[in-house]
Amino acid sequence: MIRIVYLGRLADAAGKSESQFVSSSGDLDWPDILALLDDHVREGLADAVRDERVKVALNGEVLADREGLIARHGDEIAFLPPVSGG
Amino acid sequence: MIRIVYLGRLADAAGKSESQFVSSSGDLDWPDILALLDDHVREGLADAVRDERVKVALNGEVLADREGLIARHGDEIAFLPPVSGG
Amino acid sequence: MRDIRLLTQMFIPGTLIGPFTQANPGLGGVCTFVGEVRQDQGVEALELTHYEPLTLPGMHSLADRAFARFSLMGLLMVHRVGVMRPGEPIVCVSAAALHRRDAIDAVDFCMDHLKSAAWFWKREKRATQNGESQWHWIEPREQDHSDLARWHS
Amino acid sequence: MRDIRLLTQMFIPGTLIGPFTQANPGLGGVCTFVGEVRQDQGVEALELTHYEPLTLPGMHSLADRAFARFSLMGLLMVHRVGVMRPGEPIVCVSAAALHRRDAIDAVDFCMDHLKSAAWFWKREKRATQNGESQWHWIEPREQDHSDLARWHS
Repeated sequence: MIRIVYLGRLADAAGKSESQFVSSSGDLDWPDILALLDDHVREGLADAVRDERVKVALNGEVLADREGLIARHGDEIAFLPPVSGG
Repeated sequence: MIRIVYLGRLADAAGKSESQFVSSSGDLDWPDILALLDDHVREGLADAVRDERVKVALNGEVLADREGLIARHGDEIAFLPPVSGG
Repeated sequence: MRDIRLLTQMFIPGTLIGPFTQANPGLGGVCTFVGEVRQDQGVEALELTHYEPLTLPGMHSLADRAFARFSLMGLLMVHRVGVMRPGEPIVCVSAAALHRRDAIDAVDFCMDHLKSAAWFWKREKRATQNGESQWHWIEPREQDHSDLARWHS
Repeated sequence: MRDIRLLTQMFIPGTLIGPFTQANPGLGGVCTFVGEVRQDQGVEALELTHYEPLTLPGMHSLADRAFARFSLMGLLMVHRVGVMRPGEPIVCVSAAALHRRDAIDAVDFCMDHLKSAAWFWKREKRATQNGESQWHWIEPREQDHSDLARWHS
Protein backbone atom coordinates (compact mmCIF):
# COMPACT_ATOMS: atom_id res chain seq x y z
CA MET A 1 0.00 0.00 0.00
CA ILE A 2 1.18 3.50 -0.85
CA ARG A 3 -0.24 6.54 0.92
CA ILE A 4 -0.52 9.91 -0.84
CA VAL A 5 -1.09 13.13 1.13
CA TYR A 6 -2.37 16.38 -0.42
CA LEU A 7 -1.54 19.65 1.31
CA GLY A 8 -2.98 23.16 0.97
CA ARG A 9 -4.78 23.91 -2.31
CA LEU A 10 -3.99 20.40 -3.56
CA ALA A 11 -6.41 18.97 -1.00
CA ASP A 12 -9.09 21.08 -2.71
CA ALA A 13 -7.92 19.89 -6.15
CA ALA A 14 -8.02 16.26 -4.96
CA GLY A 15 -11.30 16.67 -3.09
CA LYS A 16 -9.68 14.88 -0.13
CA SER A 17 -6.61 15.14 2.04
CA GLU A 18 -5.18 11.70 1.26
CA SER A 19 -5.49 8.58 -0.91
CA GLN A 20 -4.20 5.03 -0.59
CA PHE A 21 -3.22 2.82 -3.50
CA VAL A 22 -2.40 -0.84 -3.62
CA SER A 23 0.24 -1.35 -6.27
CA SER A 24 -0.38 -4.78 -7.79
CA SER A 25 2.46 -4.42 -10.27
CA GLY A 26 5.20 -3.46 -7.77
CA ASP A 27 6.89 -0.04 -7.59
CA LEU A 28 5.30 3.15 -8.93
CA ASP A 29 7.30 5.77 -10.78
CA TRP A 30 6.43 9.44 -11.46
CA PRO A 31 4.35 8.80 -14.64
CA ASP A 32 2.51 5.92 -12.89
CA ILE A 33 1.55 8.19 -10.00
CA LEU A 34 0.38 11.07 -12.23
CA ALA A 35 -1.80 8.59 -14.14
CA LEU A 36 -3.28 7.26 -10.90
CA LEU A 37 -4.10 10.79 -9.72
CA ASP A 38 -6.08 11.60 -12.85
CA ASP A 39 -7.72 8.20 -13.23
CA HIS A 40 -8.54 7.31 -9.63
CA VAL A 41 -8.62 10.55 -7.64
CA ARG A 42 -9.81 13.46 -9.77
CA GLU A 43 -9.41 14.54 -13.38
CA GLY A 44 -6.99 17.47 -13.56
CA LEU A 45 -5.16 16.62 -10.33
CA ALA A 46 -2.10 15.43 -12.30
CA ASP A 47 -1.87 18.85 -13.94
CA ALA A 48 -2.16 20.59 -10.59
CA VAL A 49 0.70 18.45 -9.27
CA ARG A 50 2.86 19.04 -12.38
CA ASP A 51 3.07 22.75 -11.40
CA GLU A 52 6.81 23.25 -10.90
CA ARG A 53 6.25 24.95 -7.56
CA VAL A 54 4.76 21.77 -6.09
CA LYS A 55 7.37 19.87 -4.11
CA VAL A 56 7.20 16.17 -3.38
CA ALA A 57 8.22 14.46 -0.15
CA LEU A 58 8.88 10.74 0.15
CA ASN A 59 8.62 9.44 3.72
CA GLY A 60 9.15 12.92 5.14
CA GLU A 61 12.09 13.90 2.91
CA VAL A 62 11.60 16.52 0.22
CA LEU A 63 12.94 15.17 -3.09
CA ALA A 64 15.48 17.20 -5.03
CA ASP A 65 14.42 15.44 -8.25
CA ARG A 66 10.72 14.68 -7.94
CA GLU A 67 10.53 13.04 -11.38
CA GLY A 68 13.01 10.42 -10.22
CA LEU A 69 10.53 9.26 -7.56
CA ILE A 70 10.07 5.52 -7.10
CA ALA A 71 7.38 4.62 -4.55
CA ARG A 72 7.33 1.19 -2.91
CA HIS A 73 4.88 -0.62 -0.68
CA GLY A 74 4.63 1.18 2.69
CA ASP A 75 5.83 4.54 1.37
CA GLU A 76 4.15 7.88 2.04
CA ILE A 77 4.20 10.53 -0.68
CA ALA A 78 3.21 14.14 0.08
CA PHE A 79 2.40 16.80 -2.50
CA LEU A 80 3.39 20.20 -1.12
CA PRO A 81 2.17 23.35 -2.90
CA PRO A 82 3.87 26.68 -2.07
CA VAL A 83 3.48 27.44 1.62
CA SER A 84 1.20 30.29 2.51
CA GLY A 85 1.73 32.70 5.35
CA GLY A 86 1.02 36.38 5.76
CA MET B 1 18.61 81.56 44.35
CA ILE B 2 19.99 79.51 41.48
CA ARG B 3 20.06 75.71 41.63
CA ILE B 4 22.78 73.71 39.87
CA VAL B 5 22.38 69.97 39.28
CA TYR B 6 25.29 67.61 38.48
CA LEU B 7 24.54 64.41 36.59
CA GLY B 8 26.58 61.24 36.08
CA ARG B 9 30.36 61.59 36.54
CA LEU B 10 29.94 65.30 37.25
CA ALA B 11 28.27 64.46 40.55
CA ASP B 12 31.52 62.65 41.45
CA ALA B 13 33.58 65.64 40.27
CA ALA B 14 31.41 67.98 42.33
CA GLY B 15 31.30 65.69 45.36
CA LYS B 16 27.55 66.30 45.49
CA SER B 17 24.52 66.07 43.24
CA GLU B 18 23.47 69.72 43.47
CA SER B 19 24.42 73.19 44.74
CA GLN B 20 22.46 76.35 45.39
CA PHE B 21 23.81 79.84 44.96
CA VAL B 22 22.39 83.16 45.96
CA SER B 23 23.37 85.69 43.37
CA SER B 24 23.84 88.99 45.18
CA SER B 25 24.92 90.79 42.03
CA GLY B 26 21.97 89.78 39.83
CA ASP B 27 22.26 87.48 36.80
CA LEU B 28 25.09 84.98 36.34
CA ASP B 29 26.76 84.38 32.98
CA TRP B 30 28.88 81.41 31.84
CA PRO B 31 32.23 82.75 33.21
CA ASP B 32 30.55 83.65 36.53
CA ILE B 33 29.22 80.13 36.89
CA LEU B 34 32.52 78.44 36.05
CA ALA B 35 34.24 80.64 38.63
CA LEU B 36 31.64 79.71 41.27
CA LEU B 37 32.12 76.00 40.54
CA ASP B 38 35.86 76.15 41.16
CA ASP B 39 35.75 78.55 44.09
CA HIS B 40 32.70 77.32 45.98
CA VAL B 41 32.10 73.71 44.95
CA ARG B 42 35.34 71.94 44.11
CA GLU B 43 38.63 72.89 42.48
CA GLY B 44 38.75 71.38 38.97
CA LEU B 45 34.98 71.19 38.54
CA ALA B 46 35.01 74.08 36.06
CA ASP B 47 37.45 72.14 33.87
CA ALA B 48 35.26 69.05 34.04
CA VAL B 49 32.28 71.12 32.91
CA ARG B 50 34.26 72.82 30.11
CA ASP B 51 34.54 69.40 28.37
CA GLU B 52 32.75 70.01 25.07
CA ARG B 53 30.68 66.84 25.46
CA VAL B 54 28.98 68.27 28.57
CA LYS B 55 25.60 69.73 27.70
CA VAL B 56 23.84 72.36 29.76
CA ALA B 57 20.11 72.57 30.43
CA LEU B 58 18.38 75.68 31.70
CA ASN B 59 15.01 74.99 33.34
CA GLY B 60 14.72 71.66 31.55
CA GLU B 61 15.75 72.86 28.08
CA VAL B 62 19.11 71.83 26.65
CA LEU B 63 20.95 74.92 25.42
CA ALA B 64 22.23 75.05 21.85
CA ASP B 65 24.85 77.65 22.88
CA ARG B 66 25.83 76.91 26.46
CA GLU B 67 28.32 79.80 26.62
CA GLY B 68 25.46 82.23 26.03
CA LEU B 69 23.82 81.09 29.27
CA ILE B 70 22.38 83.77 31.55
CA ALA B 71 21.00 82.43 34.85
CA ARG B 72 18.50 84.41 36.87
CA HIS B 73 17.01 84.02 40.33
CA GLY B 74 14.81 80.91 40.45
CA ASP B 75 16.55 79.18 37.53
CA GLU B 76 17.76 75.58 37.51
CA ILE B 77 20.91 74.70 35.60
CA ALA B 78 21.84 71.07 34.90
CA PHE B 79 25.25 69.85 33.76
CA LEU B 80 24.79 66.73 31.60
CA PRO B 81 27.81 64.61 30.74
CA PRO B 82 27.54 62.06 27.91
CA VAL B 83 24.79 59.59 28.72
CA SER B 84 25.87 56.07 29.52
CA GLY B 85 24.03 52.92 28.55
CA GLY B 86 25.25 49.48 27.54
CA MET C 1 16.91 26.41 27.00
CA ARG C 2 15.21 25.35 23.81
CA ASP C 3 11.48 24.78 23.52
CA ILE C 4 9.97 24.11 20.08
CA ARG C 5 6.32 23.09 19.85
CA LEU C 6 3.36 22.71 17.52
CA LEU C 7 0.11 23.18 19.42
CA THR C 8 -3.33 22.04 18.35
CA GLN C 9 -5.10 23.96 21.13
CA MET C 10 -5.44 27.65 22.10
CA PHE C 11 -2.50 28.87 24.22
CA ILE C 12 -1.79 31.91 26.39
CA PRO C 13 1.63 33.37 25.53
CA GLY C 14 2.21 34.78 29.03
CA THR C 15 2.12 31.29 30.50
CA LEU C 16 5.02 30.28 28.22
CA ILE C 17 7.14 33.46 28.37
CA GLY C 18 7.37 33.74 32.17
CA PRO C 19 8.78 30.22 32.65
CA PHE C 20 11.01 30.64 29.58
CA THR C 21 12.56 33.81 31.03
CA GLN C 22 13.04 32.09 34.40
CA ALA C 23 14.74 29.18 32.65
CA ASN C 24 17.53 31.44 31.32
CA PRO C 25 19.09 32.99 34.44
CA GLY C 26 21.76 35.60 33.82
CA LEU C 27 20.25 36.85 30.57
CA GLY C 28 20.65 40.46 29.48
CA GLY C 29 17.51 40.67 27.38
CA VAL C 30 14.50 38.74 26.11
CA CYS C 31 12.69 39.62 22.91
CA THR C 32 9.29 38.12 22.25
CA PHE C 33 6.95 38.29 19.30
CA VAL C 34 3.36 37.11 19.51
CA GLY C 35 1.26 36.96 16.34
CA GLU C 36 -2.51 36.87 16.60
CA VAL C 37 -5.33 36.29 14.12
CA ARG C 38 -6.21 39.80 12.95
CA GLN C 39 -9.80 40.96 13.15
CA ASP C 40 -9.99 41.73 9.44
CA GLN C 41 -13.35 42.69 8.01
CA GLY C 42 -15.42 39.57 7.38
CA VAL C 43 -12.81 37.05 8.54
CA GLU C 44 -14.46 34.46 10.74
CA ALA C 45 -11.68 31.93 11.19
CA LEU C 46 -8.18 30.99 10.12
CA GLU C 47 -6.98 27.44 9.53
CA LEU C 48 -3.36 26.39 9.52
CA THR C 49 -2.58 23.01 8.01
CA HIS C 50 0.79 21.37 8.54
CA TYR C 51 2.50 18.17 7.42
CA GLU C 52 3.77 16.57 10.59
CA PRO C 53 6.81 14.76 9.10
CA LEU C 54 8.15 18.08 7.74
CA THR C 55 6.74 20.90 9.84
CA LEU C 56 8.20 20.14 13.27
CA PRO C 57 11.61 18.99 11.94
CA GLY C 58 11.62 22.21 9.88
CA MET C 59 11.07 24.28 13.03
CA HIS C 60 13.91 22.43 14.77
CA SER C 61 16.19 23.08 11.80
CA LEU C 62 15.23 26.78 11.93
CA ALA C 63 16.09 26.84 15.65
CA ASP C 64 19.48 25.22 14.86
CA ARG C 65 20.20 27.96 12.34
CA ALA C 66 19.17 30.68 14.81
CA PHE C 67 21.49 29.24 17.48
CA ALA C 68 24.31 29.05 14.91
CA ARG C 69 23.79 32.60 13.68
CA PHE C 70 23.15 34.50 16.93
CA SER C 71 24.58 34.29 20.44
CA LEU C 72 21.53 32.94 22.22
CA MET C 73 20.93 31.54 25.68
CA GLY C 74 17.47 30.26 24.89
CA LEU C 75 14.84 30.05 22.18
CA LEU C 76 11.11 29.40 22.48
CA MET C 77 9.19 28.77 19.25
CA VAL C 78 5.54 27.79 19.51
CA HIS C 79 3.16 27.61 16.56
CA ARG C 80 -0.53 26.82 16.47
CA VAL C 81 -2.11 24.55 13.87
CA GLY C 82 -5.80 23.92 13.29
CA VAL C 83 -8.71 26.35 13.28
CA MET C 84 -8.36 29.67 15.13
CA ARG C 85 -10.69 32.61 15.75
CA PRO C 86 -9.77 36.32 15.45
CA GLY C 87 -7.80 37.45 18.51
CA GLU C 88 -6.29 34.02 19.19
CA PRO C 89 -2.49 33.71 19.21
CA ILE C 90 -0.95 31.89 16.23
CA VAL C 91 2.74 32.07 17.00
CA CYS C 92 5.05 32.98 19.85
CA VAL C 93 8.82 33.29 19.41
CA SER C 94 10.98 34.36 22.32
CA ALA C 95 14.79 34.65 22.38
CA ALA C 96 16.99 35.19 25.43
CA ALA C 97 20.54 36.49 25.07
CA LEU C 98 23.26 38.45 26.85
CA HIS C 99 22.79 41.34 24.41
CA ARG C 100 19.64 42.82 22.93
CA ARG C 101 20.88 42.76 19.31
CA ASP C 102 21.05 38.94 19.31
CA ALA C 103 17.66 38.56 21.02
CA ILE C 104 15.83 40.97 18.69
CA ASP C 105 17.50 39.74 15.50
CA ALA C 106 16.89 36.07 16.37
CA VAL C 107 13.15 36.73 16.78
CA ASP C 108 13.08 38.71 13.53
CA PHE C 109 14.95 35.89 11.72
CA CYS C 110 12.69 33.13 13.06
CA MET C 111 9.49 35.05 12.30
CA ASP C 112 10.53 35.81 8.72
CA HIS C 113 11.26 32.13 8.13
CA LEU C 114 8.12 30.87 9.88
CA LYS C 115 6.02 33.26 7.78
CA SER C 116 7.20 32.29 4.33
CA ALA C 117 9.62 29.36 4.50
CA ALA C 118 8.00 26.94 6.97
CA TRP C 119 5.64 24.10 6.11
CA PHE C 120 2.31 25.74 6.88
CA TRP C 121 -0.69 26.26 4.63
CA LYS C 122 -3.07 28.96 5.71
CA ARG C 123 -6.64 29.69 4.72
CA GLU C 124 -9.27 32.11 5.93
CA LYS C 125 -12.98 31.65 6.29
CA ARG C 126 -14.68 34.80 5.02
CA ALA C 127 -18.31 35.86 5.00
CA THR C 128 -19.78 36.19 1.49
CA GLN C 129 -22.46 38.54 0.15
CA ASN C 130 -25.22 35.98 0.54
CA GLY C 131 -24.46 35.38 4.22
CA GLU C 132 -22.63 32.12 3.77
CA SER C 133 -18.92 31.65 4.43
CA GLN C 134 -16.13 30.39 2.22
CA TRP C 135 -12.55 29.29 2.76
CA HIS C 136 -9.78 31.12 0.83
CA TRP C 137 -6.11 30.13 0.69
CA ILE C 138 -3.71 32.89 1.66
CA GLU C 139 -0.62 33.62 -0.43
CA PRO C 140 2.52 35.05 1.17
CA ARG C 141 2.72 38.83 0.70
CA GLU C 142 5.53 40.34 -1.38
CA GLN C 143 6.73 41.91 1.87
CA ASP C 144 7.18 38.43 3.38
CA HIS C 145 9.52 37.43 0.56
CA SER C 146 11.58 40.62 0.80
CA ASP C 147 11.75 40.25 4.60
CA LEU C 148 13.11 36.74 4.14
CA ALA C 149 15.66 37.83 1.52
CA ARG C 150 17.33 40.11 4.11
CA TRP C 151 18.92 37.05 5.76
CA HIS C 152 20.51 35.58 2.64
CA SER C 153 23.53 37.87 2.50
CA MET D 1 -2.72 52.90 23.50
CA ARG D 2 0.37 54.69 24.72
CA ASP D 3 1.96 54.09 28.10
CA ILE D 4 5.29 55.76 28.94
CA ARG D 5 6.66 55.49 32.46
CA LEU D 6 9.72 55.92 34.64
CA LEU D 7 9.56 53.58 37.63
CA THR D 8 11.52 53.88 40.85
CA GLN D 9 10.49 50.42 42.09
CA MET D 10 11.01 46.84 40.88
CA PHE D 11 8.40 45.80 38.27
CA ILE D 12 7.25 42.53 36.72
CA PRO D 13 7.06 42.86 32.91
CA GLY D 14 4.30 40.25 32.55
CA THR D 15 1.95 42.40 34.62
CA LEU D 16 2.37 45.24 32.09
CA ILE D 17 2.42 43.25 28.83
CA GLY D 18 -0.81 41.32 29.37
CA PRO D 19 -2.97 44.44 29.92
CA PHE D 20 -1.12 46.28 27.12
CA THR D 21 -1.95 43.50 24.64
CA GLN D 22 -5.58 43.47 25.82
CA ALA D 23 -5.74 47.25 25.34
CA ASN D 24 -5.02 46.93 21.59
CA PRO D 25 -7.79 44.70 20.24
CA GLY D 26 -7.49 43.70 16.59
CA LEU D 27 -3.71 43.73 16.55
CA GLY D 28 -1.76 41.39 14.28
CA GLY D 29 1.38 41.19 16.38
CA VAL D 30 3.06 42.38 19.56
CA CYS D 31 6.81 42.58 19.95
CA THR D 32 8.27 43.02 23.42
CA PHE D 33 11.80 43.50 24.65
CA VAL D 34 12.71 43.19 28.31
CA GLY D 35 16.22 44.10 29.45
CA GLU D 36 17.50 42.83 32.77
CA VAL D 37 20.56 43.55 34.88
CA ARG D 38 23.07 40.92 33.72
CA GLN D 39 24.74 38.70 36.28
CA ASP D 40 28.24 39.73 35.23
CA GLN D 41 31.14 38.53 37.33
CA GLY D 42 31.54 40.74 40.40
CA VAL D 43 28.65 43.10 39.63
CA GLU D 44 26.58 43.65 42.78
CA ALA D 45 24.24 46.42 41.69
CA LEU D 46 23.42 48.84 38.91
CA GLU D 47 22.28 52.42 39.42
CA LEU D 48 20.48 54.46 36.82
CA THR D 49 20.34 58.20 37.39
CA HIS D 50 17.99 60.39 35.42
CA TYR D 51 17.18 64.09 35.23
CA GLU D 52 13.45 64.34 35.62
CA PRO D 53 12.88 67.52 33.54
CA LEU D 54 14.59 65.89 30.53
CA THR D 55 14.29 62.13 30.88
CA LEU D 56 10.52 61.62 30.76
CA PRO D 57 9.89 64.30 28.08
CA GLY D 58 12.71 62.63 26.09
CA MET D 59 10.92 59.28 26.29
CA HIS D 60 7.67 60.90 25.13
CA SER D 61 9.48 62.52 22.22
CA LEU D 62 10.97 59.11 21.32
CA ALA D 63 7.47 57.60 21.41
CA ASP D 64 6.24 60.40 19.11
CA ARG D 65 8.98 59.57 16.63
CA ALA D 66 8.19 55.84 16.80
CA PHE D 67 4.49 56.52 16.09
CA ALA D 68 5.47 58.80 13.20
CA ARG D 69 7.90 56.30 11.68
CA PHE D 70 6.00 53.01 12.08
CA SER D 71 2.35 51.99 11.76
CA LEU D 72 1.63 51.28 15.41
CA MET D 73 -1.53 50.62 17.36
CA GLY D 74 0.13 50.91 20.73
CA LEU D 75 3.45 51.49 22.45
CA LEU D 76 4.50 50.66 26.01
CA MET D 77 7.83 52.06 27.21
CA VAL D 78 8.77 51.55 30.84
CA HIS D 79 12.21 52.30 32.29
CA ARG D 80 13.54 51.77 35.79
CA VAL D 81 15.66 54.34 37.60
CA GLY D 82 17.45 53.93 40.92
CA VAL D 83 19.43 50.97 42.25
CA MET D 84 18.78 47.51 40.81
CA ARG D 85 20.17 44.05 41.55
CA PRO D 86 21.26 41.46 38.96
CA GLY D 87 18.23 39.74 37.45
CA GLU D 88 15.90 42.72 37.94
CA PRO D 89 14.23 44.20 34.83
CA ILE D 90 15.57 47.61 33.71
CA VAL D 91 13.46 48.30 30.65
CA CYS D 92 10.39 46.97 28.88
CA VAL D 93 9.32 48.16 25.43
CA SER D 94 6.30 46.62 23.74
CA ALA D 95 4.79 47.60 20.38
CA ALA D 96 1.46 46.45 18.95
CA ALA D 97 0.74 46.70 15.22
CA LEU D 98 -1.23 45.14 12.40
CA HIS D 99 1.98 43.75 10.88
CA ARG D 100 5.01 42.21 12.54
CA ARG D 101 7.58 44.37 10.68
CA ASP D 102 6.27 47.56 12.34
CA ALA D 103 6.05 45.97 15.80
CA ILE D 104 9.58 44.49 15.69
CA ASP D 105 11.21 47.55 14.11
CA ALA D 106 9.54 49.95 16.56
CA VAL D 107 10.92 47.99 19.53
CA ASP D 108 14.36 47.87 17.91
CA PHE D 109 14.23 51.65 17.23
CA CYS D 110 13.11 52.54 20.77
CA MET D 111 15.69 50.27 22.41
CA ASP D 112 18.58 51.67 20.35
CA HIS D 113 17.58 55.21 21.32
CA LEU D 114 16.95 54.38 24.99
CA LYS D 115 20.38 52.72 25.19
CA SER D 116 22.53 55.52 23.85
CA ALA D 117 20.45 58.64 23.23
CA ALA D 118 18.21 58.94 26.30
CA TRP D 119 18.99 60.89 29.45
CA PHE D 120 20.21 58.10 31.69
CA TRP D 121 23.52 57.73 33.48
CA LYS D 122 24.46 54.24 34.50
CA ARG D 123 26.99 52.93 36.98
CA GLU D 124 27.82 49.52 38.35
CA LYS D 125 28.90 48.51 41.83
CA ARG D 126 31.68 45.98 41.49
CA ALA D 127 33.54 43.93 44.07
CA THR D 128 37.23 44.82 44.37
CA GLN D 129 40.22 42.63 45.25
CA ASN D 130 40.18 43.67 48.91
CA GLY D 131 36.55 42.69 49.40
CA GLU D 132 35.11 46.17 49.24
CA SER D 133 32.88 47.45 46.44
CA GLN D 134 33.23 50.44 44.15
CA TRP D 135 30.94 52.24 41.73
CA HIS D 136 32.06 52.56 38.08
CA TRP D 137 30.36 54.65 35.40
CA ILE D 138 29.44 52.71 32.25
CA GLU D 139 30.20 54.10 28.81
CA PRO D 140 28.02 53.20 25.83
CA ARG D 141 29.57 50.39 23.79
CA GLU D 142 30.73 51.04 20.23
CA GLN D 143 27.95 48.62 19.17
CA ASP D 144 25.35 50.93 20.76
CA HIS D 145 26.48 53.83 18.59
CA SER D 146 26.48 51.78 15.40
CA ASP D 147 23.04 50.35 16.29
CA LEU D 148 21.72 53.89 16.67
CA ALA D 149 23.27 55.05 13.39
CA ARG D 150 21.14 52.51 11.49
CA TRP D 151 18.09 54.76 11.94
CA HIS D 152 19.63 57.95 10.54
CA SER D 153 19.26 57.10 6.86
